[in-house]
Amino acid sequence: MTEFKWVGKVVPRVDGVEKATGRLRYLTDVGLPGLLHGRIKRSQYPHALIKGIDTSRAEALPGVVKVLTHKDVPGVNGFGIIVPDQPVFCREKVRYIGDAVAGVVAEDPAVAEAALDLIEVEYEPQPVVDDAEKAMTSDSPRVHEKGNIHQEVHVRHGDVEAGFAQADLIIENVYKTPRQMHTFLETEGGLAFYDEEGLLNVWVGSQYPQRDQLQIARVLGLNPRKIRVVSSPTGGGFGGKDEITIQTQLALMAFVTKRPVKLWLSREESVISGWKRHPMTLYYRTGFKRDGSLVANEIKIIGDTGAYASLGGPVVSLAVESSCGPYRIPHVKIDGFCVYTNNGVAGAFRGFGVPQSTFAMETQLEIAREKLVLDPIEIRKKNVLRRGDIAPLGHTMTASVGILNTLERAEKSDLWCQREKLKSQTPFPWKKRGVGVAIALQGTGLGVGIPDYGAAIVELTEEGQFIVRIGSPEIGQGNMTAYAITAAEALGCDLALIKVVTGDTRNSPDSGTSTASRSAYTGGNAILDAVAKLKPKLLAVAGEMLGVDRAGLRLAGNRIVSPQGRGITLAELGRYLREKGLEAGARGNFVWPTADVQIPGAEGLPHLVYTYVTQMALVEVDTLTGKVELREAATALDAGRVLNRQGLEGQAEGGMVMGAGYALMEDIIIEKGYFKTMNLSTYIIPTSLDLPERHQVELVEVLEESGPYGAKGAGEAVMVPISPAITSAIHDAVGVRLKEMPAAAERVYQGLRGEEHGQ
Amino acid sequence: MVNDFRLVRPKTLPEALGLLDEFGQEIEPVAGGTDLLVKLEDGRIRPSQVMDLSALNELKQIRLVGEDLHLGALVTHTAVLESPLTRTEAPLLVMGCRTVGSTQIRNMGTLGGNLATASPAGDSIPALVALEAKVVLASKKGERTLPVEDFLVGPGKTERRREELIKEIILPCAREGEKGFYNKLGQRNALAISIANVAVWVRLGERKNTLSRVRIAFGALAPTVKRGRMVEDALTDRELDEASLKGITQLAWKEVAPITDIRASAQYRRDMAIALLYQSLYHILFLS
Amino acid sequence: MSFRYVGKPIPRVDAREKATGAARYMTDLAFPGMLWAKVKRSDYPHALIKGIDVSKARTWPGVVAVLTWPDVPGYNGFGIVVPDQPVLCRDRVRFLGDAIALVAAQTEEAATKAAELITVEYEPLPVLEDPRAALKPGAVQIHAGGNTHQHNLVTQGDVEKGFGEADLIIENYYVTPRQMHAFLETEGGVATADPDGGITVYAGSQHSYRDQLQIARALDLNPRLIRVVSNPTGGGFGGKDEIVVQIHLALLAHHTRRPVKLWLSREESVRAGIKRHREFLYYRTGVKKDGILVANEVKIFADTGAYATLGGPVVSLSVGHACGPYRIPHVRLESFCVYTNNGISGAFRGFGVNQVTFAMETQMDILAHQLGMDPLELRLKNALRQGDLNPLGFRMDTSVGAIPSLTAVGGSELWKNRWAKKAEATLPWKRRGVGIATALQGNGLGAGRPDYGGALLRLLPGGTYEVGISCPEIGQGNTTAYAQMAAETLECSIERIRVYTGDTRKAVDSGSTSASRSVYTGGNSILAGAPTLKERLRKAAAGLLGLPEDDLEFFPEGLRGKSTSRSATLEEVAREMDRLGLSREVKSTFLWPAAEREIEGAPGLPEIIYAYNTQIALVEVDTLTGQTRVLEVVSVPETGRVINPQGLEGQADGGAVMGMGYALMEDIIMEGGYYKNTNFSTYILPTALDAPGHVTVMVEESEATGPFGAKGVGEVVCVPVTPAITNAIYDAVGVRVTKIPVTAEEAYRALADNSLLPHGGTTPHV
Amino acid sequence: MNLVEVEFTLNGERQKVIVPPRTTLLEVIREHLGLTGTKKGCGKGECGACTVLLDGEAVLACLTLISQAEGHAVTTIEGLAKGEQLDPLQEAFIEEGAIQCGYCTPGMILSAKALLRKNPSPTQEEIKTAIAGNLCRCTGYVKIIKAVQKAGRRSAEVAAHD
Repeated sequence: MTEFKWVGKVVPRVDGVEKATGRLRYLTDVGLPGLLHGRIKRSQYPHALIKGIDTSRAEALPGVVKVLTHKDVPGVNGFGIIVPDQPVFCREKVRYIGDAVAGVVAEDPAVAEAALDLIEVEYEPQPVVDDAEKAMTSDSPRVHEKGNIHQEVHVRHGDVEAGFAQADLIIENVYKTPRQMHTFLETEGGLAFYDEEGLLNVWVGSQYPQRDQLQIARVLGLNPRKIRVVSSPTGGGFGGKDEITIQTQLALMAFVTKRPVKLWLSREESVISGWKRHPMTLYYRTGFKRDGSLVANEIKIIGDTGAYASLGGPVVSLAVESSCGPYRIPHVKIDGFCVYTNNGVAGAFRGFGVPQSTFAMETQLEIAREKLVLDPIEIRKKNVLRRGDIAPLGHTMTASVGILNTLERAEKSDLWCQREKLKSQTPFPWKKRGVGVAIALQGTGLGVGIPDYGAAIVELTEEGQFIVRIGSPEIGQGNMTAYAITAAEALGCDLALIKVVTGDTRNSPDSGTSTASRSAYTGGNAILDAVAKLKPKLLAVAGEMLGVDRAGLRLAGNRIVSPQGRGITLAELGRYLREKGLEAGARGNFVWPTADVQIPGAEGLPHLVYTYVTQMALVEVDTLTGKVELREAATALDAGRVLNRQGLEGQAEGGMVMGAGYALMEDIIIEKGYFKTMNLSTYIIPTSLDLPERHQVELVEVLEESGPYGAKGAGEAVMVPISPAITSAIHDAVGVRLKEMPAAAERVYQGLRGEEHGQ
Repeated sequence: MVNDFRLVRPKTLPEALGLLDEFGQEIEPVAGGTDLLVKLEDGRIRPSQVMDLSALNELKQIRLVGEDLHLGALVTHTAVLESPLTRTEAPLLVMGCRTVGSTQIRNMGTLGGNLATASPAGDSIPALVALEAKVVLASKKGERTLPVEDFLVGPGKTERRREELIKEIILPCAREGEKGFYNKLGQRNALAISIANVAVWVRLGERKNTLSRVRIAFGALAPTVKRGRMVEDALTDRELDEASLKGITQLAWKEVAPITDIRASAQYRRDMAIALLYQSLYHILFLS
Repeated sequence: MSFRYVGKPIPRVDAREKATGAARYMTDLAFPGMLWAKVKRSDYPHALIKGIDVSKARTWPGVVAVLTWPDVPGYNGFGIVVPDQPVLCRDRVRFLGDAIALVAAQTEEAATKAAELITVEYEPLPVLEDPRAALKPGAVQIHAGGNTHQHNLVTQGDVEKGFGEADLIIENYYVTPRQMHAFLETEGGVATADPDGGITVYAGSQHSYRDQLQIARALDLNPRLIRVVSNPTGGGFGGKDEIVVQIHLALLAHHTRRPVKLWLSREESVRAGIKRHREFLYYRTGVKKDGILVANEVKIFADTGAYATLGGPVVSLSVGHACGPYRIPHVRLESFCVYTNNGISGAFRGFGVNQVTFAMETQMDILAHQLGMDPLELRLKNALRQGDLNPLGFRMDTSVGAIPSLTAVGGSELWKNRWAKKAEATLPWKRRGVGIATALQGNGLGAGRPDYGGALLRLLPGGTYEVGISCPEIGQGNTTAYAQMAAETLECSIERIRVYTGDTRKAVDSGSTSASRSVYTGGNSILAGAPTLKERLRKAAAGLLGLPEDDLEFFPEGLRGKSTSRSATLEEVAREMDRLGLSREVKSTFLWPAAEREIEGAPGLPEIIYAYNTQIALVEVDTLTGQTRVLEVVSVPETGRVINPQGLEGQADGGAVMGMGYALMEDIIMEGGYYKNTNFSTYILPTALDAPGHVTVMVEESEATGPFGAKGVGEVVCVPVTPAITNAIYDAVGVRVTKIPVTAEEAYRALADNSLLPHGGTTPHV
Repeated sequence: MNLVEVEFTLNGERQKVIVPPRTTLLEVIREHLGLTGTKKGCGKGECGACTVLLDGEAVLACLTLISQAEGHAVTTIEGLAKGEQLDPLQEAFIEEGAIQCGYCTPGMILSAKALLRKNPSPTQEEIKTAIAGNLCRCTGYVKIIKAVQKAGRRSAEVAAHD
């Protein structure tokens, strides 16, 4: 086994000092001389026709440079990763309260703000579509002309009615999940300007600069090469900066005024205009045999995607894919609908549709278990998929399946083994404790067996530093550090000599999006490829300079040395290369596994490789108030080979807390299209005091041959089953069965009262 | 209805450049006319002067200059199809030009005109971009040369200044081991504006089923014809079989930003970037 | 019986002048001092007119006349069935093509500019674009009589009882597009003011005499003062059956007393012209295990657009043909022909039959698959035979060609070799399939409508015959068929026949060129008139040659004795007739056979004579793009005796491609009453590179009432090919098409499983 | 008003016209010179009805500015027959029934003429490609393709005899 110098070591983040000292300039911190300030005039109604926009008074306000409307959009007045259906500036209609109607650019932020009020928009309010299910009926008002159903997914496998005929127990329920918000701390913002080369620069924190560049290009009707996007560093993303946020409006402001412009959303504006997790309504009818084995599942999922598509279609597809959990079910009928409403907008969010359906499926199973008087682990073991099984969607599980292993591991956790004791340790008679378990699978990779791709450029400067250029932005996940470590290790140089440039379309190659757990690995391999090309080249030139054979040369610290001890510094080498006009860098790329791509015509179904996870929760319910506290949690994760234990544990810990927040408190409430939760005082996320005392993380390594070194992705699955584990634990504690999240105190309290009434 | 304009018809390039130098702001040059006449007819442009380039015979030549092919701006698509030089030296361009409009349109339309029109769907442009062709712009003050890819600014917008004229297009001649494929999807088999198209130009690797150099250009999938550098990289120096080809070509969707119009939706177009690229590479690797 | 001309591939009589460019279409005409006209059309799909200001237009240099509604002297409306379409709108516009004002000027430029200077003040009204929405209570009323232009309901047997007997019931919903005729010559022509106060209107159309009447009504002028010349026409297909430009032309000539030319641009033709009805069809069909059809329930919503024109009859035919050429004992057929603010729909080749055939033949294909039966066998099993009661409850007394046509298709090369052909797909992502469909098409105008014809037969002193039948030549070749039948009947050389069509001054009113009726009508009119004329010739020749009449026979150049060598040329006979005071002219009339009474609930139904056609198609589908190519089509029309095989083949070739366009690419898309495609760059027609290889196999079942046994062919040839293609797509890739046109994109979506993208065809996330 | 003077040959005869520069070749042929054999179907180069030959190549007269004809030879359908002697293409179109409404016929024949000039014995695919810019709504193209093949054969035979 090779001894690593940097890999696997505790290495401080390369951006750690800058971030800790506050010296790091986020893109919303950057200023420029002559900077103008942009503001967005948003809709006053959740759904209305625009009858007229009068900007004349705003334009007349001293200090206002330009008022922009749809008329100023030179290209396509729309954006959206899948379908560009969201207007940059609305023309004839507004579809949600965050819709942009006009933009103001002014010399001063206060002037810009004042000008907003002077823009007069005449509306003809339309009936508000605030219920996704009602929106699907033919006589519902339409959010979009093509109809309110953005996408439908229909899966049929086996014969569901025959399946139910065989069932001894049929459970039927309706589930509802909340509208979770990413709640990144840096709201959407940045600046745009023309540089001396004539490129339009757009500096806005996001997750994929090259795609932003393309979307901006489409809006401006401009060759993408005439646009530079810088999107790193970013103060948090989690999927909420995957889609365009303000980039197109900001770019347009600079495009029209030809001056630098800054646009930065307030928290309230971020709440009303930004992306959320899809609230879903899930209808489940599930059939079991007396022994607990699953025979049939009929599911209808309705996802409220809000006013525009963004990634709503794929999110609902993934909800459908995971709607039967990691179980064998021979007969299924699943229908998914992604529906437009006037309720904000929903899009990508860690978990990507899986948390919603997992909550429903796991609760179904718990209810059956209770009726059939079975052990929660046993009923799951009985039903879980094994390698080679036919999955509910009809495809064969050809890759490794580790769900059983995670169950077995979780079963041995302290939390489970000592559950009766833990449950009995309640401090007050009105507090009751319970334990719950839930499991999940989540497709890994970039979805659907798509080959992931990364590119990197490594080059030696005249100062003797190595610059590593790689597109995937730093959004806090630490990929810059990972890149630096990888490069230093491969080059065999000091870590301090590595400078990483990410998230810049001009200075870093396209390496895909920064979404949990892909960027470090994919990018890292691209760096290795680049170094493998660069290093021999450097050594050869160094040999030439030293007049020795290159064979014995090696890189040490900041020098290249021969076995005889002669050497040159990297700076000397860099200057030499420059003088001779030689290539001082190399481009590497990495495509990961293409072997798992399905053959068209064969069971063309989603992911082949899945990550599996079992999570357990110990909760304490205050029976007088309904308040729930998560006391302990356990996670058993099969993410294939563990490449970085600490990193994986970090993911599991963070994910578990996010899932707990989802189960217990987080929900953006919208009534008749208006937001009721507008900021962080009303939208509640877990604080350090809301964390469990203990979270045991067990990593189960079921090697996946097709994965790099047998690894699979883990970033998303770790937040998924904890939510139903918590709600099941609540049931275990107080007998309240929640079919709607979050389990806020009041909802549990009502459940407690309902139970009493019921008795 | 066409508005009234003054017409100039220079006989030589210097004469044309002199006129542009003096009246460039008002002059609309017309080459084949297949696009300009429609715009005039629709009233979308109302120039005060039109410069008929049809007498500039010096811009109608195809020349082999060293290792490069020089195509005059007024070379018609038909001339590209019929020239013995282009058939051997620029087969990819021949494939692209073959799918332009109809025989009549190919007889009239010129390479320079197609570039100046700068339609994202122009059928000759992806080939030029994939071949890394350059465009030579001439003005009274001199000439400048730009990569075609950078020449295109947006739909109907280019780097050509009003006093400049596209003089010629330069592209490197095909070398041993290089192959290409142009794949167009239209609403029908002729007289069709591309829903999507892709031009692929590769150099075969030494090992079987490998490519040592790949150039891909997508048409009708972004504001301008767009190179697919990510997929190019992913395809280079890697053993390719049907399965890996299916996998890698899926990266294509990330390279494009199409729009929805009466011909197709943005989503379909994006999927077609993948399908057309896959078919093209399949033809190159496994069928020829 | 052997014929000299009938049944022979005689080259078209008008081919030479068309091939040399000498033929003058009405839009080619020019007269000294001619003015150019433009129409100011509506800016809104539905609005009240609050004011029209033409003052600026009137004073524009070169403008001679600007006309608005007060300038219409007679009835300000037109329409074949109900004159509900204003010549010039007064207080309301109902679609974007509505005419508000007319301009005539010395140049086209001036007319165009002046039309732009007319300002109209509107008050927009809600726009109805879906017929089902237009039927809802509370919907804005487009016409005073409500939005339902016509409602049909036909029941036969007991449909619920029928479904009770069924072993398999399938239920489906179909949508068909707003196809455009896309004749190459847009609507246009010239009108001149005649010195006698009359007007001559030269404008390509399909019924000169009816144009004459409609013009007369609007101008309040004696029809005899109006001459209409309406052919040659650069394509009609039903789209020139109704008035489009004729009244405007006449009105301008009437007011200016100068020649006036009005010729719609392609964009204006798209906007103002007639289209095929977009229909929404609900089908529920029941069948026994053995494949015998027992019940069919059909509900049709047809979008007839802003005005009636022939919408009612079209939708009646949809009902009449909704069950295809099959025996079905229990049916319930209902239709709604509904006004909307979309472009006007009216007559179009197939006349409502295309839509229901697509639906019914898809139902049949689904049934065949679900029953595990051969699709041809299922059709043969249910096909009507002569003497059967048809689903509407009347007896099929005339010839019924469904089974001969189906049988012949079964023997075709393509059908016999279909498995081999399907295996010949060239690339791994291409799949091939073969589909079949059959149809019947009523001939003539149907019950309760005067359907008549007539011919003017005249022997000229020079020894040639003039044959005047008004049904205009719109390209389908009736002129040639008339010449053949006249030469055959008059027993002369075809060179001695001169046919005149489409001119009210030179031909007898024979009705419209539509409903597959022109050859049948004209032929029977010739047959009706010829004996009288021949009788007179015989009489004259007998005197001339001194032979008894029954010893005379006709030969190509005249008459001669059967047993002697004496003969008289037609010139000589003509002279002798003049001498004897025998008229050389006969005007015949012919009345169509018609059902004695209408089917209850369906005005105009039934027709009693039907043409049949079975078509099969071989397609190749690209599973990665969804694109379909039609490689081969075989048509087996049964249209009675074939008068001219070359003409019939030509009709079938063209019909197959038109039906293919309907299946795969053609649709006028409207949103909120506005056109999304405005010309040929966005309305996609098949080119030569899209057209399939096509073979026509003729099945001749002589029709006793037809001239020489002929029936009409023009429409049925374009009908079943559409479902044959969509059924072939199913055969190839398993995608069931229920909405046409099935563009590459739509097929691709349905094909998602086969696409490169594993995830249900949607592009992946992230 | 601006005017341009343009000289060209039309069907072998020298023509000089003085017209506004925006005038198209189609307008000159039909309106100014009165040759109406060349048809107008769309005015935007989408249907091919206005196809004429410019120095033997098929072009769209509706998209050709008259100045672009300067010094060139224009052939319209009227210029194909030599007196009563029809062009082999015209004969074949008549014999094969390739004409129905006839409105596309002049353009179609001229496109075919340009093809046969370069390629006297074209394949079916080559014929389809050559006439793909000429829309026809009546014939389904079948008999047109046959007619072009026939004319090609006949021209070749004539050439062989010469």
